[in-house]
Amino acid sequence: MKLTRTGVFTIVVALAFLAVPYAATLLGSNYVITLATRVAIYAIVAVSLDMLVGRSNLVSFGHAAYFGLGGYAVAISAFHLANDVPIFGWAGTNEALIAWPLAMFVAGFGALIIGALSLRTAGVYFIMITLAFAQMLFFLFVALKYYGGDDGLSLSTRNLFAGNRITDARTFYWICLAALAICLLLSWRILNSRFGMVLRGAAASERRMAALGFPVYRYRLAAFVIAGMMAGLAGALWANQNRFVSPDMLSWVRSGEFLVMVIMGGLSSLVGPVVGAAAFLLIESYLSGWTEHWQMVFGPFVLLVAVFAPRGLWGALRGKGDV
Amino acid sequence: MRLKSIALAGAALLSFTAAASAQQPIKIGIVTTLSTPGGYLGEDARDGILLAISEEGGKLGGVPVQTLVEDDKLKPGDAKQIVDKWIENDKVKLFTGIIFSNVAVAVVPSILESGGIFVSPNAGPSNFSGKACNKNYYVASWQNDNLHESAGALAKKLGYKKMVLLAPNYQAGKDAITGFRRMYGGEVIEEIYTGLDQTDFSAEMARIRAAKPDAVFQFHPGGQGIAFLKQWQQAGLKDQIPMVVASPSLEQRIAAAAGDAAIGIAATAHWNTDFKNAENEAFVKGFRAKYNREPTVYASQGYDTAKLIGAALKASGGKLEDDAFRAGMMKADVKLTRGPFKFNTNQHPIQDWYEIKAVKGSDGKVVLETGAKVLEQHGDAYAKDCKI
Amino acid sequence: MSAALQLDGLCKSFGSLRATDNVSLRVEAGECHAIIGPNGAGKTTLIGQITGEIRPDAGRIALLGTDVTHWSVPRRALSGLARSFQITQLAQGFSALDNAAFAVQARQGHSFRFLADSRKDPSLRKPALDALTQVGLADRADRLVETLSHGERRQLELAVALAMQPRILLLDEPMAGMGPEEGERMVEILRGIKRHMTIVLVEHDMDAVFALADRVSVLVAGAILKTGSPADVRSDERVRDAYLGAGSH
Amino acid sequence: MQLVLEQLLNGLQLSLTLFLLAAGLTLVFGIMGVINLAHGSLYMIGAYAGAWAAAKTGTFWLALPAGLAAAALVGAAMELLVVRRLYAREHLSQVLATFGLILFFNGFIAWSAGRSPLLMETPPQLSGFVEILPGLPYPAYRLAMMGVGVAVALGLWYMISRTRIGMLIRAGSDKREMVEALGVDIAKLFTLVFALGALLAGLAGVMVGPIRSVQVGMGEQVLITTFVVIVVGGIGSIRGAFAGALLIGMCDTLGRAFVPMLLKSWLSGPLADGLGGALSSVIIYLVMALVLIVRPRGLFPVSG
Repeated sequence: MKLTRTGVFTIVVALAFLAVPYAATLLGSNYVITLATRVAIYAIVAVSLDMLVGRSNLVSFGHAAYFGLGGYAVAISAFHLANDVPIFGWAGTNEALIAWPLAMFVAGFGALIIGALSLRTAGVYFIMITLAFAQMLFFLFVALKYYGGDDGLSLSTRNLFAGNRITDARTFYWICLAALAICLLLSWRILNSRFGMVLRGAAASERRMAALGFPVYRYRLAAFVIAGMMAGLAGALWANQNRFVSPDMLSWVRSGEFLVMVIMGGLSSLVGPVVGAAAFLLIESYLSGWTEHWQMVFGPFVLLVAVFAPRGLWGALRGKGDV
Repeated sequence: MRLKSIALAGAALLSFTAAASAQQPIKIGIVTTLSTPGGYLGEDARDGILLAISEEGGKLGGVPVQTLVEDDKLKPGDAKQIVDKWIENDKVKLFTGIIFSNVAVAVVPSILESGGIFVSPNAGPSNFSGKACNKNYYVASWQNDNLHESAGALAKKLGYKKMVLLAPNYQAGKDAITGFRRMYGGEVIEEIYTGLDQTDFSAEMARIRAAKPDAVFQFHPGGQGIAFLKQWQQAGLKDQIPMVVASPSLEQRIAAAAGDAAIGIAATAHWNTDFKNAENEAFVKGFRAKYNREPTVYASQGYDTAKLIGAALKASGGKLEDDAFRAGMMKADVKLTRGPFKFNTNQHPIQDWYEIKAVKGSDGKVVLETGAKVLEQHGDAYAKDCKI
Repeated sequence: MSAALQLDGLCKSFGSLRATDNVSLRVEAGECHAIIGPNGAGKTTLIGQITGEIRPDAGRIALLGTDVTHWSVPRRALSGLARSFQITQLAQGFSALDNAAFAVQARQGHSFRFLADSRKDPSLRKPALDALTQVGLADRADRLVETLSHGERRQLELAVALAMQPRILLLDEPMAGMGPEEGERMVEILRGIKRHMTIVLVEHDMDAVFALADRVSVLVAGAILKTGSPADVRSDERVRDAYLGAGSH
Repeated sequence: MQLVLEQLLNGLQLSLTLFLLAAGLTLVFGIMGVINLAHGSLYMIGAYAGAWAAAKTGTFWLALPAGLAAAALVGAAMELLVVRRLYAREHLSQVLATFGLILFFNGFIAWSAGRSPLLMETPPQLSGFVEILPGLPYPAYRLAMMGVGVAVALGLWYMISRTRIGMLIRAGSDKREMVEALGVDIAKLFTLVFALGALLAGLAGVMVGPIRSVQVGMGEQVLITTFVVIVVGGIGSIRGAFAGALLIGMCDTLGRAFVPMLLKSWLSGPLADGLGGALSSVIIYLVMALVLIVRPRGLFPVSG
């Protein structure tokens, strides 16, 4: 099999992720791991968002909502556990294998409701309405005094993973990386499946797909829910990494940042969103460390990407025609 | 690639090379809010800290210090990321700068778990003032409730019997109302909760007018507070219904931006520009000279925070791990801009609270004038739950 | 036996414009029924109502004896109505074979299958390839749509509709934009298909219409002016005046 | 009864302010098909320029033209340098690019004007009250704002329905060729319209200066509400923007005014206050959802 440029770069990205813990040992600082964990978590969101924005031509400007719902699901179950009122009457909510799927379910359910309403609209209406719904959830969490309101909610400890503690930075990194790998694999399989073909076909020509007999709305809604669930998983991981959630997770600025990540990396590609998430976090954190007026540099940078590199960094790296 | 900015005071560099004892400077991580509408609070706190350091020639308490400053963007997650970076990469042990409670709540546990020390120049959430207090966590500003307790005490002192209370519909707003009620004791006709980003208060003001209270207490920090004062004046309520606020709703920058609308409003604070003590006069003069603007209460808190850290460093001889640092901190053997100050058992302040009034100054601009003492050596309600 | 397609008193207005004015039409099973009319006669609006993209203001549409007036586009498609588009609506970025495979996939029932690689599924690829063969595009199967010539895309339009294995084929100006040679080729292909399928042919090209149609309906100003055999229509005075006389062809 | 009337006026006043913002945004979208997230930044620029001029000259009446000019100029520059490259692009690129602009403008203002909120006083001529009904005084400034809002609405209506520019605008973004065939320099027209939208945002910015806080980030506080307004009204329709602004402004004000009161009639005090606050902060989103369920393209859908 001939190795394409995409293939080469994919392997480079994968190796970079695998090398992180060794780099940390060399540098004698765990920060590299913390940062790479964050990249992996954001990459999951970016991958899920690309499924909507890149593959399905559904520009969701409220993806942070599902990220936040996932985070809150974990934090709220932990909160109830800590206060001796487990939500569903049983105490296993501190177990990741229960809490994380729960987070995905909650986020997916939110996506189902918001998607069911939003997908009735299209184009710019869709952008605005997803934004507005996310904003509505944001305000709800701000007003939710019982769960900390805008002060957010702290987790006293990370979830247990199959009964094991995952407080160690490396362990947690491997878990997040595995989650990212699974999400990538899943999204790759989904996009080439019958279901994915309908989604992508509808993005190319919605009229055609309807005329062939596909109720496009249902397929899009399903994609919306799947993407929401992935974002929810990322939110659960984020809550675990930071041991903290706040309404800020759902803010519209964060939704905007997720879009920036996806586009910066490159739409409709498997690895692009991952590259985008990494680039975004590194650039933003470098800039804001470099100058307090980081926005004056970062803003134009985002602008330039939008105007001059619509295919993103990955699009510039990879060969033409590769997928 | 070093992802950081080092605001290294030039003087520190000098003393670093010149001093006979080549002591490593103590790194102070200042994570604070510099962007978003809340950016001016962090700016002032940071500048207050940096002023104290530069006055001492790059040292605090005779110990060379090096500061790292970064904008938390008012995002708790980002703040945590910055702190993680400093802990891991730069081995920072001493942190300050956080303005907002929600950022503090997210970040402080990481700092404490890494064995670090945090001295808050502003945020004093109840989360860490009671049962969850910590020996490495100090608050140099106030316990959040103090702000509103003092306002409540002032309202009581002024003899208001029936009041309407307003605050934004989030945690700090609800805490404000709870705090106010604790010391006020009179009748509350109505509690009105406003929105997070609300900029127009005409509906609320009509409700207040209809409720006919003796006075109103409102808590809207920053821009919302400015908008509220302007609209209050415009609705003609300023001359009909007295208003009592806490310091964050009427500090120097708000007064300047609200102009005439602020005049006559009664506030409480633990510091003001016109405090008559040598430290404060020097601070106000130094701040104006260095930054060419009026200091706010946030700047004074930043300055005092630095002074307290200086006292502790002096006592411990520049060692952070030592119990001597904590002893020095708790002793607080330093004169602060706000006057008498000591740490409570939960390492939050015990201090005086004053009535502050906005009046028209000789140059036509609004100035804040200190009035009578409202609370003397006031601590907080949570200290009894704290066992250190 | 019920008609393949029956329209009863369809009306549709856009503001003050009556785009469809009380149209009734019966397309028998097995026939090739052409609908002709000058520009602006309301052909596009009529097609929209038949496929379900446009809701009629009044009237009734029956497909194979079932009232489908309130059915959605996909539901009508699944019940056996296939269409081609006047301006090709192919999925860009996909190969010719992929495009045909979409149709096969739709016919095979719901597509909520998430993991198996659909491009390696012979139950999709084989019928799709058959459809391409039927219109003579088998050797273009793996070419991306955007690299096909205009004529080839028109053929692919048809292949996609055929891959649905419809009961009724609604062709919206299949000859549009074709040169004489390509046009003749298309007529040949359609002549082959017409033997075993009901076709509704909306077309501008009169040669093609008279070569293929069993019956012709003339639509003028939103209303059916005449329905009859090609010879009848050709000799009708009113049709001549309204349409042929004005002479687009 | 008097309270209800006063609240209705408050709602109307908020509606008209929202309309100023929404009109510019919807105009730009309707004609050029561009979503401009940085519309709120233009509002901020108008307010800052106004506050700056007021501080320099000491009068609001010079602040007004300064704010308008600054917003219009920055708007024109934005169109020429950035937005022009985005017409043919997907909404996604537009969202991204204008998101970058927001960051830039916020950073720029903080850097150049400082982070302090600025002072802007009510003009003395308008600082009094007008007794609209016996016993119901209303701030003159707010009445003036309402007057400006109505005047702008009428002006836009006249421009769009009666003038040549209006005709071109009505032709809409999808009929570029037709407009060009009429010998119109479409590039200039677009710059003009964008500047007009910016001007309206700037007008809103200067006018709220005396009653809101002039500070960094003030644009984003109103941006999302403005989006809700134009989505409810039908994106691209000035009429829709007006209707949407009325609906949203009224619902928001009346919600804040009466929902807590209504809740109080069957809930205990503090609970009603808290719940009422939460409910009134999401009420406009609920209204939007309801409208879109019934009419997915807004109250006044624009074809094409």
